Amino acid sequence: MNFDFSDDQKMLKDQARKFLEDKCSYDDVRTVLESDASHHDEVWQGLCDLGFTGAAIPEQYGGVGLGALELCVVAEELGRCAAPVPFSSSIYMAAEALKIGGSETLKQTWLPKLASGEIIGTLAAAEGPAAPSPRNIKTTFANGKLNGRKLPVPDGETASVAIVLANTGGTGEQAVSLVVVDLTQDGVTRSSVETIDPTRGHAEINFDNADASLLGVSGEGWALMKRVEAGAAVLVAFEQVGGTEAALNMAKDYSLDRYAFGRQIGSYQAIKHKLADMYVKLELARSNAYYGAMVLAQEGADLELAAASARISATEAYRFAAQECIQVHGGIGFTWEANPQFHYRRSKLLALSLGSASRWKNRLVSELEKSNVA
Amino acid sequence: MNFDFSDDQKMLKDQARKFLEDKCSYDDVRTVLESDASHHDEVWQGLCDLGFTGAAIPEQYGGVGLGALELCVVAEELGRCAAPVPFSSSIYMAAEALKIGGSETLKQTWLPKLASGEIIGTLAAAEGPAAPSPRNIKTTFANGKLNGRKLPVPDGETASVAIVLANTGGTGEQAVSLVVVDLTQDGVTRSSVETIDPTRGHAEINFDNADASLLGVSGEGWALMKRVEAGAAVLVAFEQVGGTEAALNMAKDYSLDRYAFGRQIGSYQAIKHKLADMYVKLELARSNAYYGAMVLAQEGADLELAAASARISATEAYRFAAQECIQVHGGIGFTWEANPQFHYRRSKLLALSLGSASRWKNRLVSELEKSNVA
Amino acid sequence: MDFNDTPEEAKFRSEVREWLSANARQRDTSNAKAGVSTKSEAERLVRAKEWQAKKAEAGYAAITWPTEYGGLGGTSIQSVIYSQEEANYDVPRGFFEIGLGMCIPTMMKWATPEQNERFVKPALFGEEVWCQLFSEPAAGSDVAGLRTKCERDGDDWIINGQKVWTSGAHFCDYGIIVTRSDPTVPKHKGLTFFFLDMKTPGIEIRPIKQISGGSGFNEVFFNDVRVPDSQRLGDVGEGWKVSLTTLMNERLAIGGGSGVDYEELLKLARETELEEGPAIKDSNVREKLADWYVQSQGLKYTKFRTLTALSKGQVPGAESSIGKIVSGPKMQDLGSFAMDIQGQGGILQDGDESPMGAAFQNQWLGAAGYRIAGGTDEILRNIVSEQVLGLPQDIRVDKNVPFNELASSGKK
Amino acid sequence: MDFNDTPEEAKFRSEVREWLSANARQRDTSNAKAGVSTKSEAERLVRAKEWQAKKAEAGYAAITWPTEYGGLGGTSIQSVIYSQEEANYDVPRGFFEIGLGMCIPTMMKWATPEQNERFVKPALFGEEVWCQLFSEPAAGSDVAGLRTKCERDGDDWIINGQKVWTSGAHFCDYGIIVTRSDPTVPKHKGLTFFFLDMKTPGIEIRPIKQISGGSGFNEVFFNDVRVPDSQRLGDVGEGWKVSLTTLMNERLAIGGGSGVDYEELLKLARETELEEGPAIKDSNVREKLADWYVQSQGLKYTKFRTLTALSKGQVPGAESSIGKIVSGPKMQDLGSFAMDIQGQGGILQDGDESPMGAAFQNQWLGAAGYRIAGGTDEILRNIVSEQVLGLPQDIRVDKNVPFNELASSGKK
Repeated sequence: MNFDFSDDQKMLKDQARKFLEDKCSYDDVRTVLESDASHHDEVWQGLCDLGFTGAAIPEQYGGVGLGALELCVVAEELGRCAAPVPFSSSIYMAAEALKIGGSETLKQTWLPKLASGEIIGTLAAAEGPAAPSPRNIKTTFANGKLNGRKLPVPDGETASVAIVLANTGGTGEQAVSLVVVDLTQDGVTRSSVETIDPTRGHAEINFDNADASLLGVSGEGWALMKRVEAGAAVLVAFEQVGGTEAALNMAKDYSLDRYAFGRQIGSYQAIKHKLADMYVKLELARSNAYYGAMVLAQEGADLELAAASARISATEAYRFAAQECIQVHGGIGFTWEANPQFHYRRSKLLALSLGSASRWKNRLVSELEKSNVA
Repeated sequence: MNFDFSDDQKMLKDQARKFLEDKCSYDDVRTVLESDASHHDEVWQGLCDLGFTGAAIPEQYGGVGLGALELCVVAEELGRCAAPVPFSSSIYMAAEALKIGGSETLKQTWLPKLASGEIIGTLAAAEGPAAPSPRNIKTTFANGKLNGRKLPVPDGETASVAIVLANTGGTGEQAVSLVVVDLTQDGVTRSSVETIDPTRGHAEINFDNADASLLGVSGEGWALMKRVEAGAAVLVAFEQVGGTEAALNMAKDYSLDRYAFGRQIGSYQAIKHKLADMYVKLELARSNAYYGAMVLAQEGADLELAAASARISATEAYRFAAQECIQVHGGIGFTWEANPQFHYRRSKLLALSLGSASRWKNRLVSELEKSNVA
Repeated sequence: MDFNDTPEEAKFRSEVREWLSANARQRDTSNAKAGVSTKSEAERLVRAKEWQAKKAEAGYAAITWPTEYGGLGGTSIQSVIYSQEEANYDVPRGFFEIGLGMCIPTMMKWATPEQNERFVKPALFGEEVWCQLFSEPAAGSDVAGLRTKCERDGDDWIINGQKVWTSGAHFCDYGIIVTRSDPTVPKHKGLTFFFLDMKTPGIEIRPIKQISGGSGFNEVFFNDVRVPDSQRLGDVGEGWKVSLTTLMNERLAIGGGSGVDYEELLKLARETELEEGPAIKDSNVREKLADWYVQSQGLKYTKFRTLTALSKGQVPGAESSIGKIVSGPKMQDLGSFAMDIQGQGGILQDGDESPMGAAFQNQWLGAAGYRIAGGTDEILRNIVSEQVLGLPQDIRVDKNVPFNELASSGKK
Repeated sequence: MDFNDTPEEAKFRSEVREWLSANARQRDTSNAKAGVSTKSEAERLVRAKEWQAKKAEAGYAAITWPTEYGGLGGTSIQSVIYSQEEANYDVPRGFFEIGLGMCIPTMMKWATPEQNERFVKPALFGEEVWCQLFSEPAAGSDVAGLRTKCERDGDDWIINGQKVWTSGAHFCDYGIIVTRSDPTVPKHKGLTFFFLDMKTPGIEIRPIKQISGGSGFNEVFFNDVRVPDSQRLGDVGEGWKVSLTTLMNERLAIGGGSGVDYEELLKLARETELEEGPAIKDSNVREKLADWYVQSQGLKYTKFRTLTALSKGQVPGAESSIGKIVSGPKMQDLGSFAMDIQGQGGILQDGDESPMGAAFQNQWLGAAGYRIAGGTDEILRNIVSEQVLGLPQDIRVDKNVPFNELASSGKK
């Protein structure tokens, strides 16, 4: 039984943690919150320089050639400090989509730049406040041209390339495809949009006869996107696990420091049991995330099931910990000057970034039905 | 604003309470639990003698001619002591169904005997462990003859008359009708079945060409049953409110009496907050039940919505209070000799007696959709 | 059992209606929840003062106060009836609740007749606005743990320290404050209470920005603020007793939860697509809708039970204590769930793009504070369990220990 | 990262497999959860003793014990591997866990070499069965609040009082017991510990019937039970210290939750009709299924993390403490929800009529006890918050007060 990360992977994790502790304190995150910046450029450059962006990209495409497990340990540390960087959109989404579905040409074109951090990538699926599905995608791709509107697109203002979910005219699930678009061309206009987590930039992007090219096979975009989402779900779960642990620790530290009625508030059962519940959810989430990581690294057949489990568990843990971290802080907890807000905002951002928990629960049970486990 | 029961109704309630405190202690309930009896005959006879069974039955059919509000106050007291009597099946279900849908002949035949308690009535819908619906009712009624199997039927062993949901050959919701069956005839065989609450008798009933007659119009049984269920939901909600208050008080008393680590356990926040939550649920349930009672008494148009609200709220309150009453008691709480089990069992029985909370939530939202409230 | 007024109530209600229709403009109910004023706070304050003067003139500004103080000598149910009717009109709100609900009642009980002569009517007529200065950075749920100190200096007291969460401090004329006069005795015994002019030199007011971006509250700093002994309320060291007068009125002054509720969620569910189809067809959405509907109705009819008690001249039962325990988490969960329905787009907090002007997103952010302000979920459960159910207080280690020997942050 | 054995582990596993296949019958996995023995307890005990002897002979009965006591001197992971493999075989279980897991380890630490010489091997070989006598009616979560008293009488002690929740007392040969020797000192300081012969005159054993109808536990009454001082473990007044040896082993001895889980719920949902159609198509059912699946998997992989630590020779982290907190409420809620799916028929508790032999109904009833036995949900959260997160203990009013002056029921 060897259900743990290797010593090398733990060293990588320590390296990420030390860098982020040094360069990405809550004060650093706050500078993004309080400015119009889409992300924290110095932190982002540092992560690129340390090779984290290229960690799971093969050496032939300019990466370090490590695997999913290495991305997982980095993700946990990014989540711990609510890092205001485009890591998830550029790496978990764009680079992974290209790795899985891209032609050799597409890989050669984009992966080296994504690996080095020279450019940022993203994936654009949503078209406003409703769940995207093959039934309702209005953005179209035909004759090499992309038309439509995507909103919200993570890091959409700063990204140079986007994978876009577009209608290509088939029926049912075959109605949609993924296409690759250079965002720096004329047919693309974009503007920043307000979200509940201003520490991560999001944009509205309009495509007006923009040049684009298919990623993978036409009409197989939905299946491909689900595969990309499954991998991203595992990686985001590690961010959520890191965030959960940070929120738990912040709440615990405060409960030991704060006195009411002559006692540390951490001595009251209402607080103690709340923190115990955070811990329980954290441990379940961590265990499910580990399994997701193992299956992702081994490209196991039950990735969909393992990813859904990791995501559902981690979303619930982070929701509860971030929300109740504010509650443990009392009045100071909901002030702008205090730090619990970072995790409250980020927890909800991550909970929705790949679609809601309900969506994933449905996906999970569909897998259970297939697996005929009963 | 006069959102309360009248002084007369409160006097009736006191009368019920005093009788039951005297005759229907937990020890009395236990005699039914530990015997094969279907109910507690002495308590039942007492309730009949005091006129409670006939309270809401018109004088012309041998009742007292009061209304739904009077039944509600009695129901709360029956629920408080988890009374082991066939009140709900005979009165909320059978008598009410006859009042609402019965022909003059049917009313003349059955209501006086139900009012006096000379006989017991019931309603038989379920056909085993699944939700009955017009799609799946297998019991048939044709040419005056009833065939099929009903399970579990409350008080099915001792009842003399049953309202039975049967397939009469229509399509969709029109597939089913309600019929009235004399259970003392040859074509009826019945046997007691084990349930989670042995303080209330349930039976399997088989109909083999039993004589029966339509209640109301053929093909309108589903609508009629839903109307009967709505009224019963309000009345059962009062039983649930009474049970919730009893479980809360039992838990509270124990928490004041029991010491751990030199303190009353009721001084620990884990217990205090649990009891506070019970109280909050109880008050919500009581308020929703009051509104249900008012609408039922006024035969208001939004009975379905009010009844669903009362039922959902009261089911949740009783579930939580009964379950956590055991938890507050610790070890002694799950012994046979202790009393918390009565409410644990009864809370689940009542939660399922008219179909699950999910079923009623669906009904509630269907009403909201109709009412176009948004 | 009905919702009807008694004949007396009906009469009072029609008088109120008549007066309101003659003096105010009816609210545009077609756009109920979106009706947020776009005017500046200063402009709204001017309007509010005018309206308050009009109300006071008519006797409706303090219906239950004795006539000698400018009240109507009326009943609690009359007060409720007035509020119900006023809610249908487009009138300014939100400036006088704390002053008239908490500060002036405290004055009426503890100030001299001359002081009340001077201060009650100007407050009632909206000429002077009052605030309450109790909470401190280290004294939230545990109000009596406050550290702002007062020291005697001749006929005056000198106040130093910091208060926090003071609503409206920046536009208030007067305030009531509780301070520590003696840190060497147990904490409830060393407090002294004053009222003061908010323009007194040495008072500095800074707004507190909340995570929602709004800032209805302030920090108030006291640097050698001089207050005459004549403005002391109650004896030296008896400030806690005076505070209790104020706090007993607090729960009446804090309203129930508002914001988006099941109606808006139902509307959203009808208009929004999940991956599998319309959200309103999804049984999980339906369960949640039903749960929140039932909670809302439960709270509504609980209020009706309270009103019934008032209508009968009784004191309402403890059932009124449950409102905030239910509505705080409900606001948060409902907002969060509505965002879930919107999928990835649920993160948008954009008045144009997000359904209902981002009302769900705003509520989700704001509810994190609503569960804390005016009593945390946890403190409210303590209150219910102790004051309603009669369970014992938690062990108190701070009752008989001199305040300056108590454990506290940085001093354990 | 993988689930594979190390080469050493694989070697040990294959040895175990070989031995098991030679000595036991494989379990019929086609009917896994329904495999409840129909034999009487006495018959099962005879079988269990035979199997225990066989296991002990092979060294597998106490893998981690030193060889001098009949163990294998093996590692914890070997012990786990043996259990994993044994779980595939149809062998008797449930008689020796407490004796070998808690009682004998206490003996090994505190009894004389001669006593261990006399008692350890017979226990290991299943010849003598042991029980643990700690809990009392007034001392549940607060074990040290026990009242059973012992009084010195020459070379003996006389024990009077009552113990409760004693598993297997009726078939045990020996027991360990903690008693109060001095009620005039604080409660942890006046305890004295013994082992005793369960056939000693004055001991009366009565089964406790649970609400589920079963009765695996007993009350044990002590009326002037005479125990020689030579059977005392630890010093007079040091009984709490000895108890801690036993209690530290308790959590290892208590297994995780079993019973019906998401697989059975999935099966039920596929086979059962709701009013609107098949339960498995209902998104609320799907949400619940997913939640419980995720919890089950989370616990499973948490165990794998623990095993990984054991495999590396490390001490497992605190993550193992969460099992019962999660599985207790899950058992109860899942049982309850499965009954809901069955509609009114969900009340049936009938082996023939109810799906899966009424397993959901039985679990719902039993779970009410599972959430209490071996540490309530609330005590387990205390343990996690104090021992894992390092939060302060609750205020203890009972630490420095003589036991007979403590507040208790009927004496406040």
